[in-house]
Amino acid sequence: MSTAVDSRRPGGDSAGAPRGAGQRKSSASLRHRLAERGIDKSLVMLVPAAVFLIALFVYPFTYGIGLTFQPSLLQQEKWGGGIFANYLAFFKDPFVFDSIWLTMRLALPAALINVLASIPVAFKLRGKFRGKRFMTTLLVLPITLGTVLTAQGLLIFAGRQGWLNRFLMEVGIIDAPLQLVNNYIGVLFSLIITGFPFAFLLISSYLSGIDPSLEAAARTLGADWKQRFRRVILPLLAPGLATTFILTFVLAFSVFPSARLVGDAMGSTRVMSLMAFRAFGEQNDYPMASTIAIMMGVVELAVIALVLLWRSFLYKGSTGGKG
Amino acid sequence: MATDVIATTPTAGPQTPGSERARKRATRAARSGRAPGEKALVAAPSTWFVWAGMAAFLIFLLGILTSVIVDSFGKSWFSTWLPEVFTPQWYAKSWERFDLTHVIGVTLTVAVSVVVLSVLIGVPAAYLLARRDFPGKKLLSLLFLLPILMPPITFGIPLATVMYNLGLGRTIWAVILVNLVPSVPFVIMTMTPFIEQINPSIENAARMCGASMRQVFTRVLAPLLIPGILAAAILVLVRTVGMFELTFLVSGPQSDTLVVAIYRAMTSAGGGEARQLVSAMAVMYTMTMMIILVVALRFVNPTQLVARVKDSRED
Amino acid sequence: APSTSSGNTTTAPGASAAPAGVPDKPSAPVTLNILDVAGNQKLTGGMVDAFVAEHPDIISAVTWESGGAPDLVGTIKPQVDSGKLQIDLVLTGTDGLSAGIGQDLWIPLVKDFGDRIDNQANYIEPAAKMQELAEGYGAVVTYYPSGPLLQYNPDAVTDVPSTPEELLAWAKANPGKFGYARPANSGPGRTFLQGLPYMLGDTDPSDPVNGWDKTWAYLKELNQYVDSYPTGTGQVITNISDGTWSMIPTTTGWEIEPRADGRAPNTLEAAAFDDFTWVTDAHYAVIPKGQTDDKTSAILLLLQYMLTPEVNAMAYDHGYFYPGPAIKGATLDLAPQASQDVITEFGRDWYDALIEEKPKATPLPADQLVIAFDTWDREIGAGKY
Amino acid sequence: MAITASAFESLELKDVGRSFGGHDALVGLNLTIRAGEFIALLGPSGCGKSTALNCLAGLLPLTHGTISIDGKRVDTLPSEKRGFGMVFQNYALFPHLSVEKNVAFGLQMQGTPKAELKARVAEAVALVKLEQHTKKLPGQLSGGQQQRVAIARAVVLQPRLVLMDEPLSNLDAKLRLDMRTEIRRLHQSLGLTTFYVTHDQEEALSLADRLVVLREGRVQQIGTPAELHNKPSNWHVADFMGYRNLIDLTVEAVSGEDVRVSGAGFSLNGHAAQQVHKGESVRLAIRPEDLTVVEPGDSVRDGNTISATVAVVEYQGREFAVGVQTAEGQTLHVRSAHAPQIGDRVTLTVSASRALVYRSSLDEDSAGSTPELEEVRA
Amino acid sequence: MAITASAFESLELKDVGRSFGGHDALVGLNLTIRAGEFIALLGPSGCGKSTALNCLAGLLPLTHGTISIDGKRVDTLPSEKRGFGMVFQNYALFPHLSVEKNVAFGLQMQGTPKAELKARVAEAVALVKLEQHTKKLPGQLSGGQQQRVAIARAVVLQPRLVLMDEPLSNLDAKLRLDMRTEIRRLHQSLGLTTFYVTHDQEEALSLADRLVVLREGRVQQIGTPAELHNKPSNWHVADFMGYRNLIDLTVEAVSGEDVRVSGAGFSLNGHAAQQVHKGESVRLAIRPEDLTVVEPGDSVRDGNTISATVAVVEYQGREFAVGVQTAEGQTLHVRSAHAPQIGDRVTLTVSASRALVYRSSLDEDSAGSTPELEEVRA
Ligand SMILES: Nc1ncnc2c1ncn2[C@@H]1O[C@H](COP(=O)(O)OP(=O)(O)OP(=O)(O)O)[C@@H](O)[C@H]1O
Ligand SMILES: Nc1ncnc2c1ncn2[C@@H]1O[C@H](COP(=O)(O)OP(=O)(O)OP(=O)(O)O)[C@@H](O)[C@H]1O
Ligand SMILES: NCCCCNCCCN
Ligand SMILES: [Mg+2]
Ligand SMILES: [Mg+2]
Repeated sequence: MSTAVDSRRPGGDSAGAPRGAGQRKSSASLRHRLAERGIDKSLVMLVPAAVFLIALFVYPFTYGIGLTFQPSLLQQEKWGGGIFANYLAFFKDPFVFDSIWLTMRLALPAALINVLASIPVAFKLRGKFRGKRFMTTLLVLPITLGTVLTAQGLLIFAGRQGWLNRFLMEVGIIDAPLQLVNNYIGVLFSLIITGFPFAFLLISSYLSGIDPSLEAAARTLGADWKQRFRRVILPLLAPGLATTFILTFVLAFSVFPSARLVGDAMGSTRVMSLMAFRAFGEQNDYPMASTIAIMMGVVELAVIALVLLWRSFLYKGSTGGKG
Repeated sequence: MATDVIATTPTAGPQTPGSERARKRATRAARSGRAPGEKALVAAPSTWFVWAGMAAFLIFLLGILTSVIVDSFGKSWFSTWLPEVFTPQWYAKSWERFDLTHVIGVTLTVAVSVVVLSVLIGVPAAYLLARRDFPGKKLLSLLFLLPILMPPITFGIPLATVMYNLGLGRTIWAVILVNLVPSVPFVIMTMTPFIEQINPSIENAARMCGASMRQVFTRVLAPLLIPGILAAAILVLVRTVGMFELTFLVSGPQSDTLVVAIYRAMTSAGGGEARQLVSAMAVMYTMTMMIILVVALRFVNPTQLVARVKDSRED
Repeated sequence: APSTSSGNTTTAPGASAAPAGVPDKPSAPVTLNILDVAGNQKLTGGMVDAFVAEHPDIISAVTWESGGAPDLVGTIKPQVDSGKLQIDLVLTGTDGLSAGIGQDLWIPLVKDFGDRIDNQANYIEPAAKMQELAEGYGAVVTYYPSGPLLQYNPDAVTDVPSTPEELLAWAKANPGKFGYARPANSGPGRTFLQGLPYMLGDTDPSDPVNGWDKTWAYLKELNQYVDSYPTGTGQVITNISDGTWSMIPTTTGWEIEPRADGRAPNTLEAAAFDDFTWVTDAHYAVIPKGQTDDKTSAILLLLQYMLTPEVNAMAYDHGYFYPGPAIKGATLDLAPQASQDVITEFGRDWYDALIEEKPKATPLPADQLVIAFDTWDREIGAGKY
Repeated sequence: MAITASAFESLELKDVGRSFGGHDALVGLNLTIRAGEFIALLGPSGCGKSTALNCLAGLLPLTHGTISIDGKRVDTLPSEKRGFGMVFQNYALFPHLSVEKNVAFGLQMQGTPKAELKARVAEAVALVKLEQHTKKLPGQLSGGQQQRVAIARAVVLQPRLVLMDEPLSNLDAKLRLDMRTEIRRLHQSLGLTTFYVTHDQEEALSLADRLVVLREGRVQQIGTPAELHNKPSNWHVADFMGYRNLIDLTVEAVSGEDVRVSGAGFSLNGHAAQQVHKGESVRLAIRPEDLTVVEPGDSVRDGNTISATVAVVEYQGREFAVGVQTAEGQTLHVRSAHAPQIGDRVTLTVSASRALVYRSSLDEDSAGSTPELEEVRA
Repeated sequence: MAITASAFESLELKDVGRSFGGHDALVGLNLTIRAGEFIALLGPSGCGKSTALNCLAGLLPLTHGTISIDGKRVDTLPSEKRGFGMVFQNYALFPHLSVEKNVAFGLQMQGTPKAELKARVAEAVALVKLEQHTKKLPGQLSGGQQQRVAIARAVVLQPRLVLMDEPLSNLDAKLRLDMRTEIRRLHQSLGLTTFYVTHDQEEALSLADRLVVLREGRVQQIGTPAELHNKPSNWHVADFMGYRNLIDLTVEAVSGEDVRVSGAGFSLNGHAAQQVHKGESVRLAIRPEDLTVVEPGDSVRDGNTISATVAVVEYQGREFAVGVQTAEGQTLHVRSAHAPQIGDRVTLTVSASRALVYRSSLDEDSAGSTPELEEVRA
């Protein structure tokens, strides 16, 4: 029965099958080889998205980069450096350059607070209990407020004469109203209010991705909750925390309306996006606006790269759970 | 830890096995979904801290929300707990003053167009990215990620400049186009796990039944992807209605969406509008968003609002 | 579309440069689409309506659009360049006016048609000065002397400052109780800024770079006692109203209108510095290039009409631009009854004398103003952290 | 320090029950486990096996009953204090820890000194023959290797009781067989008391000292493998124990435990495994290997013959599994030493003692002590 | 219109191969399938079974070779044009379509007229006995029922060839047995040509007319179940066919096909399944059921005896599976009719014809033409 067995490696010798072999190699196998590489008609489905991406993202972006090398006469006069005048202006003008630090000063703590505060909350809301959906919905509510309403609300609620200060004074915790808006704190608050739900939801989903039987296993091995957290959950959650940090950092880093509305727009919350918009909308200096905007992207990506680098040292395989 | 446990499980001595008390306690523990002995651990001060923190956060939220609502109904609210007069007039006024019929019309037109376009563009791309390997895939995936990772201002400003150069500045077209930039990648991100959830062998099965690629798409994939498309659509809707930066950079009075209209009302140079007018508008905005969100949460897992789903819907 | 090149003086293709072709009266009634980037509709809306009611054979209907001054060039330039005007008439402040002049967007109204709007001869003097800023491209329709004035809460401020030095001393004594908004985002803010050089005796009040040494030094010192600079006048009004602040710089309009519409308590008081110069303000009507002869004709008739005392008196409004009229003889008694009532209740009887008595200066030209703002942002705004 | 099981005299489950919001997943489980015993809990999917195991482990709170060891309550202790080891169906290895560190985890929790820890981990790893793989992460191991790690991790703590929840169900056939022997070897050499959950009767029979058969949360039978194999207590257990032929018939005559049943075109002498009455509808249970084709020269057993037509023939190595159909359309599973042709007419026979007659209903039989008759489920 | 298989004379795979970026998943598969045949492709996980099946189905492009039916190339056709039916391991039912519509899907794709479609669907559904469930969605069916739907969906198209990829591996033990019989019945009654992939040798033996055993992408043996069961071509196939005892020994003497081998503390007479030479290291393969405990009164077969100690005893229903260890530490799997005690010393015997001697290396044997000796894997 086993006459047909021929287990030779089919590599070079096609001596045994001369008929049609050449044809096959040229016709079918080209199609097969292309298909093998993933190239076939169905790639057409990618075309709209690719066109869109190139037209609305890549092109404007490159155009924007190009613009940065066409500084206005004013910038050239002021900073010299020919086509690099905008960059000189960016780096040499502390009024502009300091906005990097001012942005970081907001975005880093905001992202950190959002991530750190989300961990215990996500933990408490893990598992099933009555009212969980309600709780979750409440925590997600700020998404509906939007930055502008949050700003308006903060100004009214946390202003000098707002309910918060009134209450604290009434109760006797403070004598004079606290300055909570139109400054750094106001913007930080608003970043936490709008960023926390995102961080919370993300971390919840990462947490639910950790197979509960791992914790059960740790329990049967005698680990108490602290040990379970530190030795099992945390290491598995860490990559998710890094991702969450990145995403909330991105949100906080691009802070714009609240920096103007509840912040100190030219002072302590003179963030990069405000500076970019100031150049764009108030000074009509598009090349400088692009320069600031591009530098903003560069700085942000640098931070992300650092976090990703850190993350690459962590365990990042499957966490056993769903998906 | 040990002392905690002992403190709250005083079983050893007087307990007769199977006594009514023991059973009750077991039942109670069971009802609260906890394993025996867990109680002690949960009552730790950290729990207190967490609940207190959450409460503070919620109070803050509630404070912000009610202040705005009260303000939108108030008149002459200066240095008192509540306004002197309550009136609904600000709603009528702001409706008229800012031509909200138009603004809301624009907002809906923009949102619906963005949803439809980004789904049409994004879903096929998501399918290919999820299922297939082809040269340049990594680069393309990275490119699709960038608009979500970058600050909107970073690409928004060059994009807006291009829009103005093309003469699209301040048109509703520009608003729709710029909003597509983060929306298409977002549809791709949202759809990817839904597509991955569909076992490829279902597609293979359809092909083995003689279905062509197009039939596989229309007869098998499309119906199976409906929940994902719905999720993506709602999420894009929420994000587009809420998108401030990009819209703001290219919109004008005739193409402002609601968020931008509010911002302009708060900052307009010709004289900032009455705060109550802004509050009234903001309340209308929040109500709209809440309705969308509540609808959204019926169809999608809350975590999808921010990230790609990992798990199928809970329930 | 915004472009970085300025001073583009090429004439747009469809522009009708021949004033000769403009008839005395449109061949058929026209409709007008008016763009208001200065909040001017409040003041002149009634005038336009009245004209339409009286002369339906000239203008059959009017639609209004509003927007921000920074958007003006972006809106109009493409229309002028392409010769397809959707905006027929623009009402703007000095900022939009000069941005449009820089981009060569406006018809040289006065040069070409000065004879048809000869009511311009009746401008009150400071309004006439404001008209000069228009370089012939626009017509002043409303005017107000603006400020700087002070508004304060009489419960908190007993010794009302009468000089900038006293104001500084008061702010020092009451840190965090005096404040103003970022000038780039606020009328009273910029009025205060431009008014200081006159009061402090700076060398050249029209040169913010070299002539404002005392002003910048003053603002820097004042800065130590100001807790924040909001990015809009609205927040300033809120702050003075709810007691967060006790004193703010203001203008006539900003002082009256918020009290009149209930946004600020009527208990607030106003005061003027002993010695100051009004930094005046005005709104202009401009016609984009490429306008049809019929519409130009209709607009000229409209403007001529608006500049009659009886009509221009409508600019009293609710005190928004107090007094508002730019024309001699447009007295309060000619204004609508509602205006008279509001002004009687919320106006200050001493304003008119003050307006009469104090010198008036025109504001900085737009490019100088941008420089002043930039300097303020850097030297004052950014100093706050 | 050799790995040995910590000892106890007996572990007693008394009336243990668990319900999920009104639905009883486990009802009145009474069982005494003696030290060193290997107990298998057997039943179809959803019958409450994992529930029972998790209750025992302390991962699920009880809603009824008590668990005690040598008379001392343990159900009030949290899992981490019970000193039980557990092997999970999906292994539940810590994916971020190497094999070594997975195994060391429990010892570290106990604060075992470093030197001892190292020695014991090495011993446990050697026990499951994974010395080559100590530094690998679980993701780098095959299913069988992962399962071994899970076992080593559980036994290194010398637990009083090892719980295993379908530990082999994710493995392929050959590996399953090997790991089964491995588990049996470990149990026998370490004397581990083991509580083993499975839905595979072969696995349960081959591994356990005693089997507990569950159906819908209720115990159906407890006994040794031979007892269950030969004398299932009801047709459900019989079905589970490989009595593939379950035929609905009617009782013609009863004489002590000898019963004559008929229907489906034949009548047979059988053995009453439950008390039945004349005229009652009953279910006859016969193993395929007890129902044989009468070859020429073979004798008919106990006068039992059934005529049928061959429908399916399967080769099984030493013999053939044959599917036949009676004239009335009843399908029967049969063994034959030779391959019959499809369509052949054959005569089958079975000895009366291997034709077990059960009541059709699965109520608690009269031997059961609780008269909860109203709680019967179809 | 009764469901019957479309016919062809023969389907020929010639030198079919598939590699994934340099890694050969399938190499030089040559096979001729005759109409109506049931071919099983058997091998351990990762050996290339699914690859072969998917190449045949057209779901994977080939990297080598051709597939033709009655001399006509089919490998250049897309899957949907090949007219094959396929049953997937995870069923791959369309979850949004009812049973009926799942089955009808393929007919709709062909544009079958409504009346005929209805009739054929009804017939296919009846064939797999799901008449009661036509309106249900797949999610509402049990695993076995889903598998039946998958089969009905494949056969309703009267495919020239039905491909099945481990169709039973997701089912539990009992159901697997039932479905196996079902598949055999369908094949036998419809005359479907079937290509069946499995890693379960029992399944393959019981179902197939011919088996193809794969290892690392290469065919090891092709033959009937009996051939494979009794005469595996190398020790790897033997291992797979249930020869659980694989013992490394040395050849002492060769006389034709009779060989004497020794090592591990004993020496035995065996049968050379491959050509071996004196002094060569070989691997002896014995099935557990051929290696029996010598009970008092039993005779020793062919002079073969091995002494060992009982280490593990597993109950298996009719007999006991016993793990024993020789003094040298060699573990052996043995069958015994009675349960020995752990620690008992026993004597084992095996007939020489059932003790197969293989070369240790798995190279192509001398019948093969290429001397790729360097490619040996342990
Ligand atoms: N957390 C839970 N909430 C509600 N019902 C549950 C829960 N866990 C299990 N059940 C139910 O209890 C019953 C028993 O479940 P259990 O997991 O113990 O079954 P099992 O015998 O282990 O099944 P399998 O062999 O499929 O693992 C099932 O009907 C199941 O649906
Ligand atoms: N898409 C792929 N890319 C790379 N390698 C692959 C791919 N598919 C299969 N392989 C490799 O080809 C070999 C054969 O895989 P295949 O799936 O055919 O095995 P199998 O015999 O079906 O195994 P199983 O019993 O686990 O299903 C394996 O080594 C596998 O890792
Ligand atoms: N461009 C000058 C605008 C002046 C606005 N006047 C004050 C209005 C107060 N509501
Ligand atoms: Mg289970
Ligand atoms: Mg496979």
